[in-house]
Amino acid sequence: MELKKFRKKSPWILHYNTGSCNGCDIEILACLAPKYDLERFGILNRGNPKQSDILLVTGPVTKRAKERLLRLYFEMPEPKVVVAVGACACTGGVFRHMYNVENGVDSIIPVDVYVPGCAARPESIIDGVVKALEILEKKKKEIELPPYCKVPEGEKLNRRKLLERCLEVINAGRRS
Amino acid sequence: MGKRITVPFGSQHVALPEPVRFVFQTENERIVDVEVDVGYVHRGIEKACSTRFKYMQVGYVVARVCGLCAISHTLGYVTAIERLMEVEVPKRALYLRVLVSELDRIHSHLLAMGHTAEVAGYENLFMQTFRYRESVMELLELITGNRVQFDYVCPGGVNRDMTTELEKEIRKKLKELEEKCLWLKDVFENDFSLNLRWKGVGVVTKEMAKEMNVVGPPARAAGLETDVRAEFNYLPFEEVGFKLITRRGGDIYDRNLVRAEEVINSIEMVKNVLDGLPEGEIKVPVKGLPEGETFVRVEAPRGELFYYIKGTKKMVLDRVRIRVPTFANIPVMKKLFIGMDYSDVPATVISFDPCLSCTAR
Amino acid sequence: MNWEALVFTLFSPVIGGFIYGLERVVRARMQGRVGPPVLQPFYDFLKLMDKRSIVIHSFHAFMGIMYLVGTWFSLYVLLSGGDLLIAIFFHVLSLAFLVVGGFSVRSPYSILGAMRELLHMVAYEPLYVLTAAGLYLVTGTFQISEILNSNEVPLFVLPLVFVSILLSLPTLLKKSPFDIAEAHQEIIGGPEIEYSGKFYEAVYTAKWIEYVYVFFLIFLFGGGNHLLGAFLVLFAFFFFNLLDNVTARVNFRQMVAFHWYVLIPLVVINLMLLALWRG
Amino acid sequence: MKEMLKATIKNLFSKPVTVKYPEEPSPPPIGYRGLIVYDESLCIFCTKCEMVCPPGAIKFTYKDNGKKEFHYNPYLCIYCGECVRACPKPGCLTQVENTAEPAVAQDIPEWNLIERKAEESKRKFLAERAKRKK
Amino acid sequence: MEKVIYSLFLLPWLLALLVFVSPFHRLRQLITFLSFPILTYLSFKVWNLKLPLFITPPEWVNLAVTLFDYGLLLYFLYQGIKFRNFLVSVLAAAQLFLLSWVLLIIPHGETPPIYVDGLTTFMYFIVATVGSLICIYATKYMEQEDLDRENRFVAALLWFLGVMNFAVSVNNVEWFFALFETTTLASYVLIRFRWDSVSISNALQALWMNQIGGIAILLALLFGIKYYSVYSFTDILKVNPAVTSMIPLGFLAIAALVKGAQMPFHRWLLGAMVAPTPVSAILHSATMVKIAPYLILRLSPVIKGTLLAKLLIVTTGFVFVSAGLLALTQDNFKKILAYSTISLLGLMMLTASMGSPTAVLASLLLILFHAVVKALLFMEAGVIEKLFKAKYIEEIRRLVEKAPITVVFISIGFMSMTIVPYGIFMAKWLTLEEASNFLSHGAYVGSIIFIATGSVILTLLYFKVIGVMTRKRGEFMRFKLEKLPFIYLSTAGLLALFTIVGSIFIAHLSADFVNAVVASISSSPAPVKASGLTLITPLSEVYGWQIIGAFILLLIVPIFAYFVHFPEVDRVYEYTCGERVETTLGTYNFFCVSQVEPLIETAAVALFIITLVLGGGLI
Amino acid sequence: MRVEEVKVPLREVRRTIKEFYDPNVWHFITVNGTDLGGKVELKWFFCKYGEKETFKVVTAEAGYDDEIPTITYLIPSAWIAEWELADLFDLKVEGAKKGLFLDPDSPKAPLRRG
Repeated sequence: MELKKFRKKSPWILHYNTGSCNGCDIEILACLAPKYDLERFGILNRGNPKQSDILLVTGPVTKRAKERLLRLYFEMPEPKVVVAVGACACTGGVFRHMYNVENGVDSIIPVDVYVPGCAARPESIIDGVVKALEILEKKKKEIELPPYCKVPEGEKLNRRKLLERCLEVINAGRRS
Repeated sequence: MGKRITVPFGSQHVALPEPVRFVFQTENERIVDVEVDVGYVHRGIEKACSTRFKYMQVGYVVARVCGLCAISHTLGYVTAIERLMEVEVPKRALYLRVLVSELDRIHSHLLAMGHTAEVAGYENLFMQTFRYRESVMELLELITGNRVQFDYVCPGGVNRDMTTELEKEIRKKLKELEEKCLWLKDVFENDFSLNLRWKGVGVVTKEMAKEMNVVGPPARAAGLETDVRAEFNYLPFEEVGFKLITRRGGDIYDRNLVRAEEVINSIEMVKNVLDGLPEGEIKVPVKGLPEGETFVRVEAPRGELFYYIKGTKKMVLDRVRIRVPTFANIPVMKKLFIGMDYSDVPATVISFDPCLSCTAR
Repeated sequence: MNWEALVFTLFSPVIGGFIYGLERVVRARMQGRVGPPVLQPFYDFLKLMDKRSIVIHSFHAFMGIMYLVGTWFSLYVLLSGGDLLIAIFFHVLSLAFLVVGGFSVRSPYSILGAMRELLHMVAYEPLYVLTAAGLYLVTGTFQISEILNSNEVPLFVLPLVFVSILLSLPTLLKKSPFDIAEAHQEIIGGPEIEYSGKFYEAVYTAKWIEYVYVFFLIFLFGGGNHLLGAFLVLFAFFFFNLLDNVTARVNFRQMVAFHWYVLIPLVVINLMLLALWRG
Repeated sequence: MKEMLKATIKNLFSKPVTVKYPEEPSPPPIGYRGLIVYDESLCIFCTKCEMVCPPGAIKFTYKDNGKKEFHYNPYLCIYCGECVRACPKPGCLTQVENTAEPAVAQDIPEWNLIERKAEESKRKFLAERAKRKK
Repeated sequence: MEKVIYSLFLLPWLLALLVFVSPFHRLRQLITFLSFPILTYLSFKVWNLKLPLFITPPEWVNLAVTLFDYGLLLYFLYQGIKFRNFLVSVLAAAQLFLLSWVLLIIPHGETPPIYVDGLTTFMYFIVATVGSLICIYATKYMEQEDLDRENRFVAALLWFLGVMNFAVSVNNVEWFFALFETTTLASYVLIRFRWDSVSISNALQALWMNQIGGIAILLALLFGIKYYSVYSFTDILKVNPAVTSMIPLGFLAIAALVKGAQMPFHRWLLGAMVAPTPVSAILHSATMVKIAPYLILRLSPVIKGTLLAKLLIVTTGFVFVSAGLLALTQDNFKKILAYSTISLLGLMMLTASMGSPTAVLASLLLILFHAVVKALLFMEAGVIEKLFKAKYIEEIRRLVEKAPITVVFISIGFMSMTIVPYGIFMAKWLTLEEASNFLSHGAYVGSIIFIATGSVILTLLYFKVIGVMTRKRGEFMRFKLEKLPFIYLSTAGLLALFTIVGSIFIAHLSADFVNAVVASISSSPAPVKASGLTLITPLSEVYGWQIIGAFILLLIVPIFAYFVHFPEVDRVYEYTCGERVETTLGTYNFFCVSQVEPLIETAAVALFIITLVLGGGLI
Repeated sequence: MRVEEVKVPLREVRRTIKEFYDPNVWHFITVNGTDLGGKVELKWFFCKYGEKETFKVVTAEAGYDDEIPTITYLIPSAWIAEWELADLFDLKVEGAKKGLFLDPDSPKAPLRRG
C-alpha cells in the first residue's frame, strides 16, 4: 500500500509565533473553531513538534525567537512542511528591516508555502494548508536543512549536531 | 532543591498563542519560583515610529503592535496626534470610532473567554464561544473590510463610511449576537465545573490591584473602579450608555464574568451608536507638522493603553511611547503564580488575556 | 487457548480505532462542527507509519512499544475469561511501561505526566477492585467467562456501582474532566509527549485497545444478558462523550478526592445494601 | 453544566455550522480589503503611493529613459488601502475583494532585489538629472 | 531429635563466638559462609521430622531463663540510668515488678516449654536462608565500613539468628517474654553499634518502645495465669474462645503490634536506619519484626472472627494505608523502605487476623516474600550507599546510567511488592478474594478497601522511586555493567532469583509447601490446588500462562531493553517548549500528606486503645 | 486635561514621588524616557483614580552615565518599566537587569538618538 497518500489525510499542526501581532494567530485559532473546523482534514493542533507534520509560523522572526524556531524545526520529524502565515512571516511585512527583526521566516528555515494577508483570512490559511498537503505528499524523508547549513559530502547526518551547527550560524552575530 | 521540577511554560506552548516564557519551579505541582521572559516579540516599533515612518503612517504601524486591540492602538495614536495638532474630529467619525472600538472589545473579550475555557480543558465551551465570536468578526469585516487589522481610524476621522444597508445588517446580527452573549454569560456564571475550577484561583485582591497598578478587566474584577472610558474623554462613551462594571472576587471566574458583562454592555453601546449616529462628514484633512508633546490614555480591551508622543515639527515624530495594559499586568501575574498549582497556570495566564505582542512591541 | 478471545484480541485495535473515530465525529458534532471522517484514526495510524522516527533514547522508545504489547496482553487476559481481579491488575502492569517510559526521559512534561498517570491509578484502582468484589457478590464467581454466562444481571443489583464506574470512565480513558494525565493544555499529552513516528503509533494504538478494555468491563454489567450489555456499552459511550463535552478539567487533588470520597463510598453503600438484602 | 448539556445535545442533532470551504465557496464580503490592482494606463507616476506605503510594498524602479516601472508585492502588503486613498488619479489604484493565492517559494517576488534596484536606479536617475541641470 | 532443634539455637551462637574470637577477616568470612548451608540443612531436617514436636529441656534451663530475664531487665535499667533515659528505666523497673509478680503466682504446668510445628519450621527456613545471607553480606559491608569492629558486628548478627530461632520455637509465654526481650536487646545493641549520639538516642527509643511490648506480654501472662492458669501457647489455643475473656489475647496482640512497629510505635523501626545497613536488613526481613505476624498467626485460630480480630484488621489496615501515605513524603531511600515495611507488616497482620486458611496462606506467603524482598532491597540500599554514595532519592537520579544491575535488582524488589505475578501480589489477590467471599455476609468490606487503596499507594510510591532511578540523559554509548563485589552480587542475586522462581512456581509453593504450614496453624489446609503453574482456588484460578506472560513482559523485556538499540533512528533533545532551560527534575514529595501526619498518628493511637480496650475486653 | 508637571533633579525623584504617592489615589502609569542627545529626559506619569483627565508628571533629566533611582520600594510593579528603560536606553537603573527585550545580537541602546 502506498503510505504516502495518507500523509495528506492526517496532518497534525504545530503553531509557533515568532513575533507576530497575534492577528494571524487568532485567525489560526478561528480556523480550529466550528465555522472553519480544520479537523475536517484530520488536522489536530498537537502543540508538540515531535508529532507534527505542518509547522505554521506567524510573524517576522525576532532575534530572540529565531533560535527557538530552529529548535522546533529540528524536532519535527520528516516529512514536514512549513507554512508562513501572514505578510510578516512571508517577508517581514510592516516590520521589515526593524532593528530586532530578521524579516521573513525563510531567512531561518526553509518555507514551503507562503500565505499572504494582514491578517491572513481563515480561507487563505485553509488554502495554504491544502497547498502544503500537496507538497507534503511529494516530500522525501531525508533530513531537510536550512540553506545556510552546509554539510560536507558523505557525512553521516546527526540531528543534534546539525542543530548545534545551525545554531552556531544564526548566532554568529551574537558573539562578536 | 532536588525535589523541584522545573516546568517551562512557553515560548512555544499549545496553550499560548504567542511567545512568552515562564519557567516555573514546582514542588508537587505547586509553584515555588517563577521566571518571566516577555521579550520574544520585541521588534523595535517605537524606534521605527520615530525614524522610518511618517506621522501619518504611524497609525497603520502601531495597529500592528497588536492584532487583537488594533483599533485601540490606532485610536490612541490618532487621538494623541489630533490633540497635538488641534484637529476637530467630526461627530459622526467619533461615533463610528466608538462603534468599531466596542465591536473590537466584544471580539477580544470573547476570544479571551473562549481561550480561558479551552485551557481549562473545556473544549466545547471554547468552540461555542468561538462560534458566536464569528458573527462579530463578520460584522467587523463588513464595516472595516478586514477581520483583524481594521485600519479604520485615521488622523482626522475614519476611513470608511457606514451605509444604511450595512446598518440594517449590523442590527440584525447584533440581535442574534446579544442572545448568544447572554447565553454565554449564563454559562460562564453558572457552569458547575467552571465554578469548581475557577473560583478562588488566581485571586487579585483590591489592595493588590492598587498596589501593583493592575489595569483593565483584572482590576475591575478585583473591585477597583478604573476604566479609562470613564476617566478620559477620547470618545463620547457616556452619551451611548457606558456602564462601569466591577466585581469583587478577583479570581479567574470574576475576570471572565467582568468580560461577559462588558460584552453585553458593549452590545448595548453599539446599538445606541447606531440609533444616534449623526449625519455629517467622516473625515477632516490633517495638515501641518506636529510639534510639542502630549499623552493619551485609551481603554483597550485588556485595559489602559497609554500613548506618549513628542513631535519637533518634522514629518517624523521625535518619540512615540506605548505603554500597553499587559505590560502593566505582568508584575502582578508574576507575583500571583507563587503558591499556585501548575494545573491552574494556563487558565490564569490566559485569564489576564496577555498580549505579549503589545508588551514587547 | 481461547481462540475466540485470541481473535477478538488481535482485532481489538481495529474495533478500538473505530470507536475512537466515532468518538471524534460525535464530539465534533456535539460542538457543532463537521469533524473528521470516521476512519481518521486509521489515517493517522498509516501516516505515522510513514514518518521518519526520532527518539530521545532507545529505552524510552522501546517502552512505548512495550506499552502496546502490555495493553494488548492485558486485554487478552480480560477477554480469555480468566480471573477479573487478575485482569484488572494486569492493566496496572501495562501502565507501568508507560509510566517508566515517561519517567525515563529528562523532560518535565513527561515526568509530570507519568506522575499524574500514577495518580490516575490511585484514583480508579480501588474502585475497580471493589467493583470486581461486587460482581463476585452478584454472580458468585470471579471468572469472567462465568460472569458472562450467569443468570444474574449485575446492573439491576449494582446500580450505584455502575454509576460510579460510569463516572470514573473518563479517568481510565483520560477524557475531560479527568484528563489530567495528558492535559493537553498543560503538559501536552504527558507521558506520550516524547514519542514520535512509529513509536508514538504504538502508544496511540494502545489507547484504542484501552477503549475495548474499558467497554468490555462495562459489558460485564449486563451479566448473562448480552443484549443489555451491548446497550450499556452504547450508553456509556454517549455518556462519557457528553461528560467530556460539558465539563472542564479538574486538578489532580479534586480528582483523587472525588474518587475516594464520593465514588468509593457509593460503591461501598451499594455493596453493604446488597449484603444486607441478601443476608 | 446544565446549559451546556442542553446545547451539546442540541448541536448533536442539528446541522453543523461549518462552512466546507474548499468545496463550497466562501467569498469575502463586499468591501473586503484585498489585493491592490494597478492600472498603468492611468498612472501619472507621482510615486505618492510608494511614499505612503507603510511596509514599502510598492516600489518604482527607474528605467534608463526616465520611465518608471511599478512593482507590487502582495506578500509584503498589509492591505491598509492607504495607497488607494493617496492616489490622486481615481481608478489607477483600486483595492479588489480577492485575496492573493498562497504561493510556494518560487512565486514570491525577489523583493530584496527589487528594493535594491529601485534605490540604485533612483539614485542614478537623480544624479543624472542633477548633472543635466548643471 | 531434640539435638537438631538445640543445634538450631546453639549453632548460630557458636558461630558468633567463633567469629568474635577469630583474628582474620577471611576466617570470619569463611565461618559466616558456613552458617548458610548448616542452618538450611538443619531447618530441612526439622521439616522432615514428625511435627508437631514437644521438647522438655532439663529443669535447670527454666531457672537459667528466669535468671537471664532478671539480668536482662537489670541491664535495661542500668542503660536507662546510664543514659538518663527516664522511660527506659521506668519501663524496666515496671517489668521487673511484673515479672516478679508473675513468678510468684506461676503454677507448675506439664506443658513442655518448647514446641516445634510447621510455622516454627517455616520461620527457621526464613532465618536460615535470608538471615544468614544478610550475615554474609555484612562481612563484605563491614569491609568498607569499619573492619576493626567487624567481629562484634557479625557475631551480633549471627547471635541474633539463634535468638530468633529460639524465640519462634518456645511454647511457654514466660520464656517467650525472655526471648522477646532478648531480641529487643539485640536490636538495641545493633542500632547502637556506631556509638554516636543519634545512634544511641535511636537505640534507646527502640528500647523503650519494645519494652512496652514486654509489659504487654507480662500483663497477658498475669491475666492468663490468674484466670485460666495457662501460660503456654498450646494451652491458650485449647481454651474455648467463646467463654474466655480476651484479655490475655488482647495484650499479646498489642505486644505483636508494638514489635511489628505499627503506628504509633513505628518510630523505633525508622530510627534503626542509623545503624549500618545490614542491621536494617536483618531487622526488617528475617528477624525481629517478623515476630509480630508470627505471634498473630499463633493466636489466629483463637481470635478468628472475634471482635479483637476485627479491630486488629481495622488497626493494621489503617497502618497499611497510612504508612504507605507517609512513605510518599519521605526522600530518604532507607526511610521509604522502612515505611513500606511498616505498611506491609500491617498487611501481614491483617491477613493473619482474618484467620481463615486462605488468609493464613496469604499471610505466610507475605512473610516469606517480604523477608526475601526486603533483605534484597536493604542490601541494595547498602550498595548504593557504599558504592554510589547516595542516600536520598534525589541522589539516585539516573542511577541506571551508572549501575544497571543494581537498578534491575531494586526494580525487581519494588515490582514484586505490587505488580501482578509476584508472590506478594498473589498473597494480596488471595486475600482480596477471601475478603470478597466474606463480603457476602456483609463483613470485611473494610479490609477490601484497605488492601486496594494501600496497595495502589504502594504502587505509586515504588514507581515514583523507579522513575527517579531509570531516568536517563541519553543513549547508552556501549553497554557497561557496573563492577559489583562478588558477595554483593551473589547474595542479592540469590534473593532476586528466589523471588522470581518462587513467584513463577507460586502454585506449587503455596499448595505443596506453605499449605502444610497452614494446616499446622489452622485446623485445615487452604483449599488451593496447583496444576502445572496454574493456581486454582475455590473461587477462581490464575493461569500459568498469565504468570509466565507477565514475567516475560516485566523482567525479560526491560532487561532486554538495555540492549535494544535503534541504529537508524535520529536522536533529538527533549521538548522543552523550544527553549534550552536549566531543568532540575526531582519528583513529587507529597508534602500535603505530611500535613495530616499528626492526624494519622492520633487516629492510630485511638485505634490502638480501641483494640486494647474493646478487643481485649477490658470493659 | 489637567496636568501637574513637577520638574526635579534626578536624585530628588524618589522623595518627590514618595511625598504624594498613595496607592489608593494615584495610579502609576509608566516611566518614559526621551532622548535629548547626550542625556535622557525621564517622565514618571501618574493619574488619579475616578477623576477625569487628572495627571501628575514628575520630570527629571539624566545623563547616559547617571544612576537612576528605582521606585520599586514605593510601587512594586514599576520594575518592568524600569527594566525596559535600562534595556532600551542602556541606562543604569538601580536593581535592573539587562536583557528584558534585547538579545546579545541586537543593537545596543536602540532608542538613543543617532
